[in-house]
Amino acid sequence: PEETARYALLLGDDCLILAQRLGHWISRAPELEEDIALGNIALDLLGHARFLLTYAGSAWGKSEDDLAYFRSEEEFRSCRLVEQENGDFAQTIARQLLFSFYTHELYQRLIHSADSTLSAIADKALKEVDYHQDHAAQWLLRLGGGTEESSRRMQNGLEAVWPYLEELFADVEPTAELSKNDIAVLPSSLRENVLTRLTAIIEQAGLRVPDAKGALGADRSGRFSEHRGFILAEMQVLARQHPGATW
Amino acid sequence: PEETARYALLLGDDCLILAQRLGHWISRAPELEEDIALGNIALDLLGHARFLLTYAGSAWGKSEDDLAYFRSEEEFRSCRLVEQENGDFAQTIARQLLFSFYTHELYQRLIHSADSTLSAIADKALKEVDYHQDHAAQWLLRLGGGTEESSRRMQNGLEAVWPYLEELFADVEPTAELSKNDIAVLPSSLRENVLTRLTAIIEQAGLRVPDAKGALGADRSGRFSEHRGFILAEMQVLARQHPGATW
Amino acid sequence: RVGWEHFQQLMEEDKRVEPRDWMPEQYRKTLVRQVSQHAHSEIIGMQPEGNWISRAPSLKRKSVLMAKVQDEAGHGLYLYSAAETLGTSRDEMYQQLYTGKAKYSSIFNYPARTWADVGAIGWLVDGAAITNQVPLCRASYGPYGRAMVRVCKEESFHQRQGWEILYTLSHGTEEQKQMAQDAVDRTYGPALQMFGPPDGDSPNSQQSMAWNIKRFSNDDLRQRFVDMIVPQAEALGLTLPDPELKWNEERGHYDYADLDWDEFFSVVKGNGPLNHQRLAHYRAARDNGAWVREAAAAYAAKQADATRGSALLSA
Amino acid sequence: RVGWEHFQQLMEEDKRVEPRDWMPEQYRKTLVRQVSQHAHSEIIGMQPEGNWISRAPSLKRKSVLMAKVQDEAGHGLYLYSAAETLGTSRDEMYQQLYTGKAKYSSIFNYPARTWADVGAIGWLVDGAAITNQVPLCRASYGPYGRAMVRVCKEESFHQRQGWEILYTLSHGTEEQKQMAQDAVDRTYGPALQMFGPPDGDSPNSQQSMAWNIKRFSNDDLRQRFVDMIVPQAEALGLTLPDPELKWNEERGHYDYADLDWDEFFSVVKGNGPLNHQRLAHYRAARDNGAWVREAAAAYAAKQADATRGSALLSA
Repeated sequence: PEETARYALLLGDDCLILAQRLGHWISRAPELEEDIALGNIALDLLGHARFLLTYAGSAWGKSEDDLAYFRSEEEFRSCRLVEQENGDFAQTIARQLLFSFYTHELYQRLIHSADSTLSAIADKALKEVDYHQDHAAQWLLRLGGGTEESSRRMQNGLEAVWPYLEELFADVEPTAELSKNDIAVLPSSLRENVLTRLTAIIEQAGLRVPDAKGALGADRSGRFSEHRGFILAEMQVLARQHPGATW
Repeated sequence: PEETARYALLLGDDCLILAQRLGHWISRAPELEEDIALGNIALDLLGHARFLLTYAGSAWGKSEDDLAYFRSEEEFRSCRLVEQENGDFAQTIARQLLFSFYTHELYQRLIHSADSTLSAIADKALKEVDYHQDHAAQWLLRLGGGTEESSRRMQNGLEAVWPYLEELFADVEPTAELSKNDIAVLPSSLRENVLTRLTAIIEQAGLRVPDAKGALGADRSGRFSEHRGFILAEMQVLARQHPGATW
Repeated sequence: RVGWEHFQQLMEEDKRVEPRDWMPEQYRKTLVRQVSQHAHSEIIGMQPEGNWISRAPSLKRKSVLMAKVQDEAGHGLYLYSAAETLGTSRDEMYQQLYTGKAKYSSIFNYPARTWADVGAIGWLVDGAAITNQVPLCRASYGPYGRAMVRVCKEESFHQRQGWEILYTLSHGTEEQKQMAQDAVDRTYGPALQMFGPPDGDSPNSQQSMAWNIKRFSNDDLRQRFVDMIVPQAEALGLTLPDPELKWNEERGHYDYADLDWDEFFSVVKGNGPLNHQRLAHYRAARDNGAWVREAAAAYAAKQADATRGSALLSA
Repeated sequence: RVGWEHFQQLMEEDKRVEPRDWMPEQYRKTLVRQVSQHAHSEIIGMQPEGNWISRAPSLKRKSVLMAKVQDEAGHGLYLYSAAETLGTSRDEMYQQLYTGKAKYSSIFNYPARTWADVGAIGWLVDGAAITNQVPLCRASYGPYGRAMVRVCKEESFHQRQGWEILYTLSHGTEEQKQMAQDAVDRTYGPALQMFGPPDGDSPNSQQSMAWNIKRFSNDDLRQRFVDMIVPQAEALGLTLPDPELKWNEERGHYDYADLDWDEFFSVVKGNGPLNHQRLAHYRAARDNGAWVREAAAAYAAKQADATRGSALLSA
C-alpha cells in the first residue's frame, strides 16, 4: 500500500500541477467559451488530483491538503510536461494534447488495475479525459489549418513541449514494480499507442511531428527543471503562512 | 527614532520592491546594453533599500533581512507605483520615469534632513538617481519619437502607471509628522516640481500627459492593490523555508 | 401604431416582450445598455476572485473558486446572448468594453486583497447582486428575464459559499478572524453602493420601472439587502462597519448611515484603485487571443467551403 | 604572400595578430566561431543564475548575484566586440544564436535547481571557465586576448563568491549542507566536460594550438582543474561525486573516473534538460525587444537628419 500510495501520488501530482497551470487561463482566454472550457478541464484535473492525493494520503494518515501544500519541491513527483509554462494558447494546447492523449491511454488500461480504488478513479477520470482529448485535438486542427500565424505558433508549441513527452513513458519506481502485480500500468507500454495516435492527429493538422528526443532527466525528481519551485511558491504561500489552520 | 525608523522603512520598501521588479529584466531586455543598464539601476535601488532598511532595523534590533524577508504583506509600506507589473519595456520606462523624477526631488531635499544618517543616504543615492532619471528620460524621448508603435506603447505605458503617481505626494504618517522637525520631506511639497518636470519631458517626447486622477487608496497600506502578495511570495519563499538560517 | 399599442398592452398586463415584438427605440437602448453592462460586470468580475485561484488555501476551496469564476463566464455568455436578441452583436459589446466606453459594476475596481475578500465578495457582492436580480427575473424583456432566472439560481449558491468561507475564517485562528473582519470592513460600503445612487439622484429609474424592467427603487433594494445581511453578520460573528446601524422599530427596518457617494462617483469616473488594471487585463486577453480567433474563423471558413464543395460534387 | 609571411612570423615569435593584419581565412573563421560561442555562453549563462535573482535568500546575496549576472552581460559585450573586429557583425552572431545554428557552453542546458546551484555554478563552472581562459589571455589574436584579461579578472571574483555561498551552506543547517552537496553532485561532471571531449576526440585542437589560440590540450586543462578543486572541496567539507578520485603519487596528479561522454554529446545535440527552454527564453527576449530596437534606430536616424539639417543651415 505504501508503494501504491506513492504511485497514486505521482499520478495525482501531474493532475494537480497541470490544473494549477491551466487555472491561470481563466479570465485570460482568447474567447469567453475558452475561459469556460479551460476552466472545466482544470476543474476536472483538480478533481482527479484530489481523488488520487486523498487515496495516497490514506496510507500515511495525511489529507490531500497536507500533500498538496506541505510537501517541498523535492517531494513532488510531477512530470516536467505539466510544469512547462502556459506560453501562448498554442503551447497550452500542445501541452494538453500530449497530456490528454497520454492519460487517455493510461486510464483505459488502469481501469483494469488490481487495485480497486485506482480502477474506480481511472474509470471516472476517463470519461472526462475523453473530452480533454477532443478539446485539444480540435484546437490542434483549427490552429494547424487556420492561418499562417496560427500554424506557425502551433508548430512552435509542439516543439516546446515535445522534449518532455518521453518522461511520461519512463519506467520509474514504484510504477515499474507495481505493474508486475497489475496495480500500475508500465509507462513504456503506453508509448507506442500514444505516439501513433499523436502522429496521426498532428499530420492531419498539417503539422510536423517534432524530431526532438526526450530531454535528459526523465525521472520526475524535479532535479532537471526550474519551474516547480515557482509554481509551488505561489500555490502554497497562503496555506504555509497559516500552518494548522482550517479553511 | 521609532518614527524615523518607520520613515526609513517606507522609503526603503519602495526601493526594494522596484529593485525586485527590475531584476526580472536581466536576461530579458531588448538589447544587451539594457540588460546591463536595468541591472545597474536595480542594483543601485537595492543598495538604497539596504541602507534604509538597515537604518530602520537598528531602531528595533532587526537586520535588513529580517525586514525584507519576514514582514508580511500588511507590514510593507511600498507605494503602488513600484508594485506595478513590468509590462512591456515602455511601461517599465514609464514607471522608472515617475519614480526617478520623484526620488530625485526627494533626495535633493532629504540631503538637508536633520537626521544625519538619512541625509548621508540621500546624498549617496542622489548621484545614482541622477543617472536613473537620465536613463528613463532618454528612453522616453526615443520611444516617444521613434516609430508609431513605440510612441503608442510609450503613451500606454504612461497611462498605466499615472494613476499611482499621486500616492507619492500623499502626506501619510509618520512622514508628515517628521517633516515638522525637518527629518522627513513633506510629500505634498514635492508635487509641483515633479509634475512640472514630468510634464516638460513628456511634452518634449511628443506625448500626452495622462489626465488620470490619482487612484483611490493612496495610503501605502497595500489594501488597494493585488500585486504585493505575489511579489513577496516569490521574494521570500526560500528565506522562509529556512527560518534562522544564514546564507 | 399597431406595434406601439401591442407594446403598451404588454406593459399594462405585465407580460413579456419578445425579440420579434415591436418595441420603442428607447426601451431597446435601455435594455441593451443594462444587459450588456450586466454581462461586462460578470466578465470583469472574474478578475478579483480569479486572482486567488492559484493561491486558494485548500484544494476544495480552489475547486469551488474555479467553478465559481467559471460560472461568471457562463453568466456573461447568457447575458451577451440576451443582449444580442436586441440586435447588438457580441463583438460590438466587447468593443465597447475594450475601449472603456461601456461601464461595469464599479465594485470590481476594488482589489481582492486577501483570501477573506473571496468570502466577502461571495457573501456581500453576490448577495447584493441577488437582491438586485431576483426582481429582474420578472423583467418585461423575455430573454433577459429568463437569463436572470438561470443566473440567480447559481448566484445564491455562490453567496452561500462566500458566507461559509467567512464563517470558517471567523471561527478559525485570530489572524483568520481579523482577515475576515478586514475584508467585510472593506467590502460593506461598496456592496451597498451596488444598488446605485440614492433614488433622488437616479433619473433613469422611473422610466425603467414604468417599462417593468426595474421593479423596486435603488433605496428599496438597498434597504432589503441591509435587512438581510444584519442577522447574517451576527451569525458570522463579524461586525458591519457602520456604527449607526440599528433596528428602527417604527420603520420595521434597519437604519444605516449615509454612504460615501463622492468616492462612488469618483470610482465610476475611473479613479478607483484598479480601474486601469481591470481594463488592461481584459484588453491583454483580447489582444493575445486575436490570432486564435482569426485562426478559428479561417478554419471554419475553409471547412464550410469544403462542405459546400463536396455537396456540389455529390449533387 | 607578404601577409602570409608576416602572419607566420607572428606565430613563430608568439606575437599578437591585430585586426589590420592579414590572416588566413581559416584562422579568422576559427576565431569568429570560438569567440562568438564564448559570447553566446555568457549570454545564455545569464539564465540559470538569473533564475534565482528574485528569490535570493538575503539582500546581500541578491545584490552580489545581480552584479554577477550583469557582469556576464558585460563579458558578452566585450567578446562580441572582439569578434566584430574579425568582420562579423553582432546582429549576424545574434542571428546564429537565435536560429540555434550557433553553439554555447553545454553546461547551461542544465538547470539551476536550488540556491546551492548558484554556489556550485560560481565555484565549479566559473572555476572551469577560468582554468580555460587564463591561457586564452595570451591568445594570438589581440582583441580576443585583451577581452579575456578583463573577463578573467571578474571571473575569479565570481568563483570566490560561489565558493563562499557553498561554504556558508555547508556550515549551515543540515538541509543547507545537503542542498550544497546535491548541487556539487549535479554540477561536477558537466563542469569537467566544459573542457571539451578527450584529446583523442578533439580534432580541431591541434590547429588551434599551432595558431597560438589554444595553449593546452583539453585533458591537460581538465587535469589542472581537478587538481585545483580537490583541496577546495575538502576545505568546503563537501565530497566530489567520483569514488575513483585519488592522488596519484607517480603522476603528481589526481586520477579521476571517465566522464559520461554519451550524455555530453547528447546534450550538445539538443537533448539536455533545458536546451529548448534556454533558446526559447533568448528568442522571447529578442522578439519582445524588436520594436524597441526599431524605435531606437528610427529615433537615431531622425536625430542624425536633424543634425545634418542644422549643419547645412549654419554652413
